[in-house]
Amino acid sequence: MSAERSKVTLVVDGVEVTADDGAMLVDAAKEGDVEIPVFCYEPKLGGPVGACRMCLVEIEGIPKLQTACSTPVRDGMVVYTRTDRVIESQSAVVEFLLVNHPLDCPVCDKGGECPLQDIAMGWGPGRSRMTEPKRHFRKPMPLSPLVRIDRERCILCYRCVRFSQDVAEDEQLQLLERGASSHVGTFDDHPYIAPFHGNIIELCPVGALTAEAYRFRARPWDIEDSGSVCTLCPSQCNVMFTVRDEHVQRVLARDNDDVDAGWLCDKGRFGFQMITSEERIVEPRVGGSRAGWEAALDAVAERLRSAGERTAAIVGGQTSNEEGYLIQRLLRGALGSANITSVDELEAGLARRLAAPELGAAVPDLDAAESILVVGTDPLNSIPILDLRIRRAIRQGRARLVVASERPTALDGGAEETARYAPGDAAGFLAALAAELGNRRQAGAGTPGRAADEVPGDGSDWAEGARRIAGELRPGKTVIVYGERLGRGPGGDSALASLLECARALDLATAGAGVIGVPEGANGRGLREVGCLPGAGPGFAEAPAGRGLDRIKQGLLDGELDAVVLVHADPIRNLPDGPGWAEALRRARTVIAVSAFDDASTETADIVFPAESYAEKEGTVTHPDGRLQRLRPAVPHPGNVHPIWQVLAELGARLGHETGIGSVPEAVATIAAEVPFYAGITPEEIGGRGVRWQERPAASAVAELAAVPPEQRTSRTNLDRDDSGTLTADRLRLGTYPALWADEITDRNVALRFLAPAQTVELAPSDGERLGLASGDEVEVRSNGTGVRARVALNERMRPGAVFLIEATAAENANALPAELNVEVIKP
Amino acid sequence: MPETRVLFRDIDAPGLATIQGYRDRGGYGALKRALHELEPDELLSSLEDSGLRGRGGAGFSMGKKGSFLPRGEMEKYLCCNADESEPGAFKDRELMQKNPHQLIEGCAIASLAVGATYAFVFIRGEYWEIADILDRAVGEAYDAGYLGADILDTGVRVELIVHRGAGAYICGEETALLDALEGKRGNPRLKPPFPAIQGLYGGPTLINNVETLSNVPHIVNNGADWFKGFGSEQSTGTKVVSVSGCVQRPGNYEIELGIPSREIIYGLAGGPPKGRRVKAWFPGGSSAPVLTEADLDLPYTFEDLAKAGSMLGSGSIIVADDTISIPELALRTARFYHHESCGKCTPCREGTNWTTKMLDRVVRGEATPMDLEIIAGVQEKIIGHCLCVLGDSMAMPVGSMVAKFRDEFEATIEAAREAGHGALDHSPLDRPLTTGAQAA
Amino acid sequence: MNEEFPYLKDAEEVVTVQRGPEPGGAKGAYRAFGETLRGLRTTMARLIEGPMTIQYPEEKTPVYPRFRGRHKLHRFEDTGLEKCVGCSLCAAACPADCIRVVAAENDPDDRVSPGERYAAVYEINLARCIFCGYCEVACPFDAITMGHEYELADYNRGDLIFTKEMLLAEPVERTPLRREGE
Amino acid sequence: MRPTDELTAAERRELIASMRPEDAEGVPALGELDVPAALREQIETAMARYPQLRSAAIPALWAVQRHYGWCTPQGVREAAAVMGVTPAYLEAVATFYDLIATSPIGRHRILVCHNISCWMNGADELLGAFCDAAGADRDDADQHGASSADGEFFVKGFECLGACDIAPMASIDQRYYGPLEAADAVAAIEALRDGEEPLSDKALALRPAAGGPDPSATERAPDAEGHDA
Repeated sequence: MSAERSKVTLVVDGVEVTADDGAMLVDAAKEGDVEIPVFCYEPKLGGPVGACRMCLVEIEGIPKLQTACSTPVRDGMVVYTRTDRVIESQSAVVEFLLVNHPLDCPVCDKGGECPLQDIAMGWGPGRSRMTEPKRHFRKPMPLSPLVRIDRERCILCYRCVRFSQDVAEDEQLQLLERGASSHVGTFDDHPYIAPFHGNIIELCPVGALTAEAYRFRARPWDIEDSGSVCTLCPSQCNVMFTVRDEHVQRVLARDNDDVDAGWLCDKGRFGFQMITSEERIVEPRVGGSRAGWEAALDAVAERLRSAGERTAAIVGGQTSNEEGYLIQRLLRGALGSANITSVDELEAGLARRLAAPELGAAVPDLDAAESILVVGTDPLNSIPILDLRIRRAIRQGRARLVVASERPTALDGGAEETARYAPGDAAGFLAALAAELGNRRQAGAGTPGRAADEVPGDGSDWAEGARRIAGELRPGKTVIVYGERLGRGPGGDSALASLLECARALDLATAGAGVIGVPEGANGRGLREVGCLPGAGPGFAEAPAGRGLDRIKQGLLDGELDAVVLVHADPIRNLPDGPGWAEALRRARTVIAVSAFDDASTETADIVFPAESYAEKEGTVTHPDGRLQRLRPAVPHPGNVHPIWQVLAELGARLGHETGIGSVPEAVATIAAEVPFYAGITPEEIGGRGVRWQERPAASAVAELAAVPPEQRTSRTNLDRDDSGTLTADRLRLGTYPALWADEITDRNVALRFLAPAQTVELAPSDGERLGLASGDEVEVRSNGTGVRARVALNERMRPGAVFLIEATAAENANALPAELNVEVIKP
Repeated sequence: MPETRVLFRDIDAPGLATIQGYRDRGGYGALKRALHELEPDELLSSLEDSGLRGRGGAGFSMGKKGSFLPRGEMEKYLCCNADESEPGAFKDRELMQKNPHQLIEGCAIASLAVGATYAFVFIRGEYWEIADILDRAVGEAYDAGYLGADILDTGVRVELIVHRGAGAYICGEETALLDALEGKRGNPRLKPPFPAIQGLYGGPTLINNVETLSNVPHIVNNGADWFKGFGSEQSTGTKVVSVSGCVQRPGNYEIELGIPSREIIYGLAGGPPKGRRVKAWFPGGSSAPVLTEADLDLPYTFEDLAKAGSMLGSGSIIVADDTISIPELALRTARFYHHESCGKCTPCREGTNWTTKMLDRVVRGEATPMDLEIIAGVQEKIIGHCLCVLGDSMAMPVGSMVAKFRDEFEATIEAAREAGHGALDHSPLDRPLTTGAQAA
Repeated sequence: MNEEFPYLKDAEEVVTVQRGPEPGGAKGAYRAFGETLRGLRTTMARLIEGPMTIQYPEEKTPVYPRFRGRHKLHRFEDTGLEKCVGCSLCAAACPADCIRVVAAENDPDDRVSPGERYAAVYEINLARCIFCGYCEVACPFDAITMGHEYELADYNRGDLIFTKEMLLAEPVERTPLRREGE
Repeated sequence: MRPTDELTAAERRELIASMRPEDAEGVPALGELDVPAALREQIETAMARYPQLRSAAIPALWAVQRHYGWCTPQGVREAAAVMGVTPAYLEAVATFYDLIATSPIGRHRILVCHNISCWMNGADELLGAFCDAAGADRDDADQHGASSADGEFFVKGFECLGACDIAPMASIDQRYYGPLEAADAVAAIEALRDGEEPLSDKALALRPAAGGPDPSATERAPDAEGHDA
């Protein structure tokens, strides 16, 4: 956290105002309740541009009027915002802005919430002397399938263009032409499609950029705003639902600099249509036919009672802490089963150590870090908002970024160094990095490490990358953003243990430094902390060892398990070895699914409960950096949907395990009582902005966790297999990755469907050449007799010998391939 | 009164544009002197002492501007503004065309003075053939060791790059020039920070006009006092004045500042064709408020013209004689700025557009005298409200024309209305703007 | 000294009232019954005139021009397009919150209103409406006006929610006729 | 086209349906474009000259224009690939500047200055003469420039070209000529048609300084001695 800024005192319109030193006048004036109108000023976009000229004010001692948006305050400054000169300049600017504005407010979507309307009413001359014809553009044109552009309304404030240029850095949206013919556009009329482009709608101070989905849906006086948290991905951005007639019509960002810095990705912004989808499951089903709640609950209770400890549960990322807590309690308490896990399962000891409060970095720590290491994840795909955050940190010139990953990431361009290891080799690479960092620490900074000999595997390859990466990392001032999927698979534990060693070698247990794990599920961290982890109960308490994902699958296949409960989880689509899961679920005696939509897994389910959508849910979730956030219901439940916590509590009661939980606050209180580091937390304390448990006094309760002695590096590495660090030319090793738009959210939202990617196989150009493949070729990726069809994309930043497929696509899912590293790419 | 040629000395001598011709006349002596005999600070202070004021339009002391650059290790830059685009100005063109080495030497010395390793000459794209000349001369200078990584074996590095613009008047504005040089759209930047502190690529940058930099070798050679011997007390040195419009001998004349304006227009440039009189004249390019025949006896200095409510600017005189319609002149002036406005800030973008449309109506006879009020009012609303001076550059001359020639405006409106041809022909400006997006 | 009123000291305090001569005979009778007769004349005159009752609902009195009755939505006479663009300003202005507008986008090939937007749903709950006329004032396109229709009673609350089609159409004859024997 | 032309619902649906995520123009991959070697070399040379590569944007656009005659979308895309920026970025730069053409133009570029000084000296007539001679539309030429039907000429009324001393003047294929008369326009067009150097007697390069070749007053300049020494 930065130090308190010093204060200065100035006089605005005769009122003495105290403001932060270096603050811009327009912000400082607010302290004195003086509003200075602005259009182009938006601190989220970076420095001021002074283009709209709306904020001109008079400053004593300066003959010319100055733009308040770009003038930093000084002590003793005397400012006037309502003198005749200033009023004249304001009315002049408004008059000029309206010269070419169509003034079609009644048909404009922005009408009623339009800064131009407000400022024209508040500061404008009230009439226009303009009698000439206005400029005309064809209108309103789709800028993308999600955004419409009406260039006639544009006042050329540059906000959208600056967003594209300076925030998302995609540089697709530009100002074209010059002077009075300037307009916002793209190259050669190509659509502007980028993961964050929806933000320009919210940035636009007029109705020039409007959302296709919200077009003419409501006026500000028709709607109610309801603040909550988006749980479509681990970013957990703070959102504001616009609700009309009990339907979510729009999602806006609810600025929370500690979480999202005021931005939303397009998935969060446009992914609300599924809430009102016709396809939603709105009634419980037993054996494929609709049933009442009583009948369904009875059926479930009966089956679970008979399955008893031979029950397992898999919890998906959209599950709230309360639901997670109750499902683990149902299993552990009512059924005596320890087989509870989430899609983000980690080995319990590692989970404990990774959750140590002093090791955890907060999202704002990225802003001040001197170096950032992104390892084993592509934030754009897995936690999009962090991608913007990291870009901003680099842009502001403080942080140096290094990326170590299997697959090229969207951040590579801004990275000082990138290291690419082969799919499945994360453990080896991290071990090399840990060794390198350890050596550097011992030798003192600056000495080149001599770790090569000690590194297992083919050291030359990993060690070189590790050396480059390590050279950029600043001890004590680094934030590591790692993908928790590093912990998957045979070498997973070893990879995370090495990561912990890296953190130790870098002294990351200090303020402003640390690690942020990127889970697969939106609430991956929270679910672990409330006990959805085999081998650890709420608060990582010691608990009887249970089965993890792989062993649950195996147990179902072997008949050792009878029942499985899937909460917001679709293992067939989303987990590796989808066919294995399909078989396992088919063989299971009882499958109980809680899901909002029908999917491959609910098809196998005997009993299906309708799930709430995130806009209907009440409860808490935990951000990957430990921030507890509140979900508040914005719309009522459709049809016969009941809150899942209620269903779970009721089930527990029917199975003879009374929880005493009758409301969400009671559930929160129960969790707070059981999880030591959540102690005393209440929904009120969490409030609208959330609270990081690491920053609460109760966090000391986990000091113990951190003190757990480092475990021996587990022997379960992949190194005992014949794959070593170097890839040979004749073998291709398969990696899979979660693409941003390859999930059920994209499929369920009509507006987003066009983004769903077709399966693509990425190859290094050298491999493509060797195999005679060019970009766009249709091929089959085969492994052990199973194949996935895909289109070839050659990527220069790929590591030779590796191929990548997208996970969880609607068709030709990479998860349909058996868990096998080596594949063939064949032209059919 | 005759010319006083310093920059223009031997201007048409054959071979002056070659390095040999330039050296034969003592060229690059100043650079040697600056390298071997003077410290950068001495160079700067002698420039400051000479009273050399920027010849690009603003008239700010060059030495002082140079002294604003922070000292230190950071990369510094020199930009020579050769984006001469103001209607009426063409002096830099002739200087570069006929004596390119004088400029190159000036750039090299100025780079030494401020410690810049990169010097850029930003030349407007229309001056393609001039840029070719300059490129050739730069090549010669590199070959002769006056530029490069190790100039004249002193270990000092000065690189000079001729950067051709692509046609935008606004790039003559110093911060817009920097954006254009950085490969962006040439939009002016917000000041502060001033280029001297944070300019090209974020580094301290000295920006000077071609004529200013061409003066530098002479000052180094002859000293500040010699330079002060020319001109008036506050406007020292000689000045190349471009005279054009309704005069018999249009062209560049190098004069000492302080001579009466009439001397320039009538004496040097020959005045308007026989039988005509001067009706209005721009004393400093099209952005200067116009003066009338009554102002012809003003001494041609920065300060006297400022007192008369106009400015010397780049030193470009445009003369309009009594055959010229002032409303049409105003329209041409406004149309230029309308075309050249970058569109970044509101008052300039909309104001120039609106003014042009209104003046167009005046000329077509579709206006009423009340529209003149609006035209005048709009100019007032532009002045002082823009990001850079382009908006003011239209508002000041147009405003001055409406103020000083109001009768003529009214008469034009009346005459056109009586002739009844007003409403018939449509202005091409009414046409909707077409864009790529519309074609889809 | 006043002779008539000796107790009054000063004659100036006396106001002398000039009266005519006392009437008698026919004049006296007229004085006694004149007004009554005049009243009777009026009565008699009405007697022969026939009944004055306005046979509402068969007959109606005209209302004042600025009477605010049931709302009307308007179309452009030349194009037949609806004037309403669905801007919802009426709903914003409505103090009784009785107007609901749901807008939609026009298809230029099949226009409902000029411009981009039209009202897909336009409902006024007349059971709630207080006939203040603010909607009329708020409308930027003069698309809604208050008409002179005031017969709005109905048997069902739900029937008092007027849809766009009803508001666009001329008011229906809603005169409830008595059935035989009522 | 109606001024505020709108799309019908069907057209709009069609347009939206035609937008694919892969149509968004990010930084083009160099490997997937067949950039002409000469063009690539020119752009890379320009990139190497500057301390920061983006400074090469205008030189790159000039190079594209030289290569293709105007900045074709394909050319801009190629330049973007070489420079590692988005084509939209280059398009934004290209459309800002008057001399970079983003739509097809005639082979010979004739810019006729019609700003104040030239206008006073008959630029409008000169522009008309060029248009007539080349067969270009006069009104368009005055506004955005007009090309002749045969694609040989592009005539444009230009704001000040910085040669008021030779008013009225024109820039023909990047060279200045003036002062010109209507007859010169015809001669110039003919010469260009024949593949000859136009108006060689009126080239700016030949023009001496206004004050005459023999300056009468240099005595007071002591640097004369310095130079002579």
